Amino acid sequence: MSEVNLLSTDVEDDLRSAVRDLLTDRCDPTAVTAVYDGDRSVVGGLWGALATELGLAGLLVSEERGGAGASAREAAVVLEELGRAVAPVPFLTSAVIATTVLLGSDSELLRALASGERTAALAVPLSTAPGSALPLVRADADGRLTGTVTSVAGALEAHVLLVPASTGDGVSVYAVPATEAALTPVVSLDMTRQLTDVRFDGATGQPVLADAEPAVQRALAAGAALLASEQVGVAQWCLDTTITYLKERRQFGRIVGGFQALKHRLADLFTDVEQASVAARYAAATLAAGDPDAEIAAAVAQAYCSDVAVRAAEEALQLHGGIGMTWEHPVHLYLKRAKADQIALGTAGGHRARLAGLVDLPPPGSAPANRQGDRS
Amino acid sequence: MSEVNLLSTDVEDDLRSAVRDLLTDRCDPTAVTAVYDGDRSVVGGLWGALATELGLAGLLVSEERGGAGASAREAAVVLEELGRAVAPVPFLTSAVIATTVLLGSDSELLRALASGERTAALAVPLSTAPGSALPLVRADADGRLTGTVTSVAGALEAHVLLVPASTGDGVSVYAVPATEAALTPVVSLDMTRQLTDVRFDGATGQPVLADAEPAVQRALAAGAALLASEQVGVAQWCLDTTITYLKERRQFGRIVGGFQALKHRLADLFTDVEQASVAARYAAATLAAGDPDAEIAAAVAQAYCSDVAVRAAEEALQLHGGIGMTWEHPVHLYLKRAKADQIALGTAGGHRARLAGLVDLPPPGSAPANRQGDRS
Amino acid sequence: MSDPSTVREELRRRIADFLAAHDPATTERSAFLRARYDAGLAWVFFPEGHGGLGLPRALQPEVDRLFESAGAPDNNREVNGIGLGMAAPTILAFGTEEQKRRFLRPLWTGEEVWCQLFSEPGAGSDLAAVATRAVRQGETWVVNGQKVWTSVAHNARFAILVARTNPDVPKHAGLTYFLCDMTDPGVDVRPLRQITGEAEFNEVFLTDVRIPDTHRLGAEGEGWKVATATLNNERVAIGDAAAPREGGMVGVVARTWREHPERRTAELHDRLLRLWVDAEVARLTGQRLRQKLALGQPGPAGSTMKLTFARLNQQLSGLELELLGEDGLRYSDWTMVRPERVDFTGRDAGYRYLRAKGNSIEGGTSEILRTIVAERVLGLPAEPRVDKDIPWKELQK
Amino acid sequence: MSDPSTVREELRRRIADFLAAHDPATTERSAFLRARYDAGLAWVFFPEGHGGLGLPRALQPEVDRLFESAGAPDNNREVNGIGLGMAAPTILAFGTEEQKRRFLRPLWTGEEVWCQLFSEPGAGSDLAAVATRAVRQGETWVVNGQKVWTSVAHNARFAILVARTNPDVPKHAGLTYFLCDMTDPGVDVRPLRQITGEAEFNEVFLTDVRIPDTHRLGAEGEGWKVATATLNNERVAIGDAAAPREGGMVGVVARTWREHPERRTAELHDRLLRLWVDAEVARLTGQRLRQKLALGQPGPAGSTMKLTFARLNQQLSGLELELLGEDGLRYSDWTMVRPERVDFTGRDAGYRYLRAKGNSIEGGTSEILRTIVAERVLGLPAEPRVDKDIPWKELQK
Repeated sequence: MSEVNLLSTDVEDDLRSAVRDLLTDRCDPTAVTAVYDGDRSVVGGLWGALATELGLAGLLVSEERGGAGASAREAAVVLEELGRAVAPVPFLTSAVIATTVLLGSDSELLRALASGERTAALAVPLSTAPGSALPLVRADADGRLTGTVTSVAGALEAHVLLVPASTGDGVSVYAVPATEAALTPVVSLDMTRQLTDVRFDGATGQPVLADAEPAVQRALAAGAALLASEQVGVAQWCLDTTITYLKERRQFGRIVGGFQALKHRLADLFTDVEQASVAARYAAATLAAGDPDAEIAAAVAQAYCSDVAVRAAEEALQLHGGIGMTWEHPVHLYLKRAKADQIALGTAGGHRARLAGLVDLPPPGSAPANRQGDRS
Repeated sequence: MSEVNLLSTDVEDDLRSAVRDLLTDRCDPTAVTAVYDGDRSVVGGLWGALATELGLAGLLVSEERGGAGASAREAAVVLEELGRAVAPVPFLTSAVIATTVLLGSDSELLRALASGERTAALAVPLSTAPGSALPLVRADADGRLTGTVTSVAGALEAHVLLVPASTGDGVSVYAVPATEAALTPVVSLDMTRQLTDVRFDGATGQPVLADAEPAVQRALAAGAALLASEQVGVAQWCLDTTITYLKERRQFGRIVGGFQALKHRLADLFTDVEQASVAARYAAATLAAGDPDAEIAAAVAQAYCSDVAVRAAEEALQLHGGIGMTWEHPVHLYLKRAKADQIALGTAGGHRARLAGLVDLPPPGSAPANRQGDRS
Repeated sequence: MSDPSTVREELRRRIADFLAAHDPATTERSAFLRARYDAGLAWVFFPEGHGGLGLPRALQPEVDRLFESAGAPDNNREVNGIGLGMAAPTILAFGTEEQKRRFLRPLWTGEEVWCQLFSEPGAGSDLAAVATRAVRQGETWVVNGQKVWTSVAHNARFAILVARTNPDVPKHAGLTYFLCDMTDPGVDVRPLRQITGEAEFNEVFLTDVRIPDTHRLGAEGEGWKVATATLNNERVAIGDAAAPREGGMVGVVARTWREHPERRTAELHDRLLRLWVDAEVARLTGQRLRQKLALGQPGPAGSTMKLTFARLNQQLSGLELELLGEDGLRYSDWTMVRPERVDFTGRDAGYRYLRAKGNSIEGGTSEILRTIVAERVLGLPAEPRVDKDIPWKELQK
Repeated sequence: MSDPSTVREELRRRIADFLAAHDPATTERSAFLRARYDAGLAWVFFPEGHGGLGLPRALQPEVDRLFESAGAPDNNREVNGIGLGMAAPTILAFGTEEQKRRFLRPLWTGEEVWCQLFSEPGAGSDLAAVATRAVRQGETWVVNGQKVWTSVAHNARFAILVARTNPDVPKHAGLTYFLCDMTDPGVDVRPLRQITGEAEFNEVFLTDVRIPDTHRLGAEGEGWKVATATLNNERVAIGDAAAPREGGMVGVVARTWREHPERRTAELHDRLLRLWVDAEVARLTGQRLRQKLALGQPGPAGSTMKLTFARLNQQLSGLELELLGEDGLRYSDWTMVRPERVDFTGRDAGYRYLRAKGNSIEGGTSEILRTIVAERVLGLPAEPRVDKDIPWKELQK
């Protein structure tokens, strides 16, 4: 637990501006709303621009392997901006989670991901928390996979699925072309990160990593740590937009933002969003530094930020009044993202329970349970 | 779960007025505050007046046995008023809990309690929740008791202690003159219900009830159900007093009660206090009627009312500002009572956990645990 | 006044006689309902001649039960809630004899469904800010403006409408209340899609809609008073029957909990128990309110119950999604459809979560309700008003 | 400006030289402190001649660490917090050369302790409402009034005081700021007992207290401006050192949790974890604030941190009592005593619970802080003010 830098560096500020500018241009709320009606035309071009024009696909990949050689700090900045725009792009699923799975491998696929030429998704349900059991498909001796994985995020945008599979000799990750799997798009609560049910009927995969459980768990942990930054972006948009609206809206002859009950709620929300941004930054900074506190930092960030994002979105809707309930106003996009993010990669309650073990605050009755565990 | 009357009857309204008038006359906040400095002069006269002048000591005792033949509904009304005045009297401990222990016995002591001639206390810690294990002293064959019970409420005012003791042949309740026990007054968070540590060194007791566990549990359950009404009284005083204060206090040239953030908080508190009064009344009414829903009603009332009382007292202090932090203003008496009441007879969390079993909302992992239980 | 039990006895006899004369099994639906209205057995607390017998309101639930158990046709109550609950008592209180005769009977029978044209984009919580203009041309009013959040507008024959007839006086003084024919060619009803994907409500655009002066309800400039009466009726509209334990949203979540032991966590357990307790206490509060109303003692609980209901629905549905975990990430259908009614218990958890967000906005936001409780119940000072004495047209919008 | 690292180097050398010349082990306490002040090593960010060297504030923590690790005597910092944190910067900013020379040195050395006479029974959150009157008689002001919530008044030699010198102008315009000698015969300090049983604070009654005009700080009528500067210093007064994880109240409760496995419940577990997370996030927020301050970028987090700190202390101490169960019903001692300082971690849980209630009142209520955050940070409209332009004497009190 060293004192890490919790402020933005100049490089990070530049990256933030570049991403924000691009999203302002190419990620119009109307186009994002259209994905709910099946019009996903915004997705491809936007992701292409982010992945290759800005080079974000390879942010976490070393320069030797064709990436930008940046760290989790920069990925966090990107995710904050993507959250702020509820951008329907597979950055988290491909450039963070799938990429992290491959970082320790010698797979050539990593280079393709880094360049943005290809996009990948880890075939686990989006709700999978780090440290929990992975749903596994079976791989036979010829590398043919059989099984189903439900609610996979990023699969719709992926060329390649990274599939954790039991080989009889442990867990390996197989790279499977998306065309080899039966993909059933799921009507999702958050259509800006639409899920897919994935079925493998003897699909041929290429093994890219053996003894892969630690790598997959590391990827999920990185995903959870960085998801907090996306949640901060969602929360900040909600807060900023609500304040802007309440400074304009008049009722009873007064600026609605001048009603004290709302002022106090917004002050509290501001406090929480500010704090969430620190928690998320600390998680990213410790992850980037390989700090031993990274695991606690990630659990804290998830436990804190996912509820703040939901509350910010719920407050935004309420304080917009009727207009917030309409399809036309983008606040619902944020509410749906925030609520889905709360479940993604473990709920806040789940992360608190994990934290209990990390900081020696055991649950009731846990002492005997541990002793039983020692015996087995 | 029948439809019980949740409104006040005329008889109940009359009782309320009589108790309130007496408390207004004889239970001055300054005198109550003095008990914190060891001046308990207010206690004896006040309890005497309530117990005998108004006949409240025997409220729950049938007329044949010298009581008023009233029910838990009337006791609830009394407790609301006592809570509203943080009256330092042993009504709950003697006239409700100790009396209920004896209702099924043929002890002559009941008649003495009903007349107000004597006062009793059940020798268990105030924090004992209904359904939990009783701390037992040992009784030898001659009825001589040995052991210690800590944090007993009402013992200081009691002539007689009702002591659950293990006889080797189950649990019996012994009546022990207070003079036979070594009483050590405890500096208590709530000095208006001061606790006592009670030690028995071979004290001679008279057995008043054999196989007494059910009677003791019934008494604790009645105590918990009716404590909710005391908590409602505490909460109502806090709400009323705060509103009155905020209608007078000016800051920034405005009536402080006109600031919208406070108005909204008070509206929420009012809502909760209103609802608490219904929950407490339902618990009392079902207890009075022997309704099968009484146990659920008591758990609901405790789970709800004890937290509302604490919140009402905390809000009252906060909204009084600095004056609320002073010894001189009575709000601290209510805060201390509310917080102690939250722990008394089981915490809100404890009552929720008990409720889970009553309404089939089992905790995680409970199904396997039950199965193990079946095997043993 | 006669003895209450005699009144009740007499009423039961009347109903029995009516049912004997009009067998629900064989009488045509409309004929039955019209006859029931004419017999004064529609809303018995309305005056004679207008579907009632001038009896106490407390007798109505039994009347409805008796008709229902005899298999009598219902009067389209679910679709015509605004007509029955809000338009009818307002017409009764403020209408001319002619208006009562024309409108109440087909309203009650459900042959004419009503909607409410009150809210506007700029007049939500602040209803007195309506900008829809009605300009008098002889015996006709010409109305132009836009209304929102209008339920059943696409099925409605008439609407209650508040419009500004005089912009030169302060905002509350320049309003007039009308009964608007929704078949007028200037009325354009468009679905208003909500965050659930559906369009439960409508926007209504009024372009040169012509309303005869005979359809004005109350005097010119008296619209605020009449509208307030309408809205008070809305708040009184609490169900007559005792709610069962675990009714509504809490029951759905409790069922999910029971059916999915594998999804239970300690944290969700305590949150669920807290909400269960809150819901049970709210249920009992409703029960007490009904007991009070039966004695003619309306308490303040009506306003607070809506606050509690909204909070509970929102917290319960939010918890349910977390409890469902992976399944909570899935939704039923985003297709834009026009549902007949809100269905909290029959649809998926995601729908409940989203739809419940409206509970603290529709029919008075929770913020407005808290202010009302603080001012009218607790007697705290009113909000500073800057718009009371300024002519409407000079107000900053 | 010189290169920062050179400055730091030079400063370290100065301190080493000073310590070589004044061995803390052998130099008399007061002599050491006075010499340190005269060497400009007291508060190095103060100007030369007033205990400083005109260096950046960020260098002070290292100076203090170096002196402390050399075993130098401390300057009574715990008792004289108001003097050091609030009076000193205000005297520096608004004082005459004569005032700075007279007051700053004994203030810094701790030989003269200061207190603050601002709050009154009728002027808590609304400081500009102070009613204590100061009337000029030649070169002297005669002061009458009552102040409350004055800590260390019974040990203080001087006070900073705000009093009303002109009741005929609006409230903010009629105030003047004074330096009050607490040994004046008209000053009556009485303990103010709190809900904990103790008297940590005082009431101070001022009866014909005579203050020479040379002890006026700032111009007549400028008291509001000077007092605002003082209070801004209060809000900046955040510790310089990084707080450790589980520092303060959360550590106490975590320890209780660890030491009492038999008292754990699932409900308390999740509540504790939530508060642990909140406390950790607050700690990190403080860390970021310090990093910003070190770069000269004060952010809004100062105001919000006090809000969070108060809430956390209150919720944690409330939970602790529930966790303690029976033991939570017991208290240490109600005897009226006069503690030297607030001790949250060394005393019993009941004390913590009660004392923490003051955290959201003292030094600006949480309500006032929320309003400040909403207006100054978020830019939302100010509260309607009715007392800005009316002469003080005509205001309704």
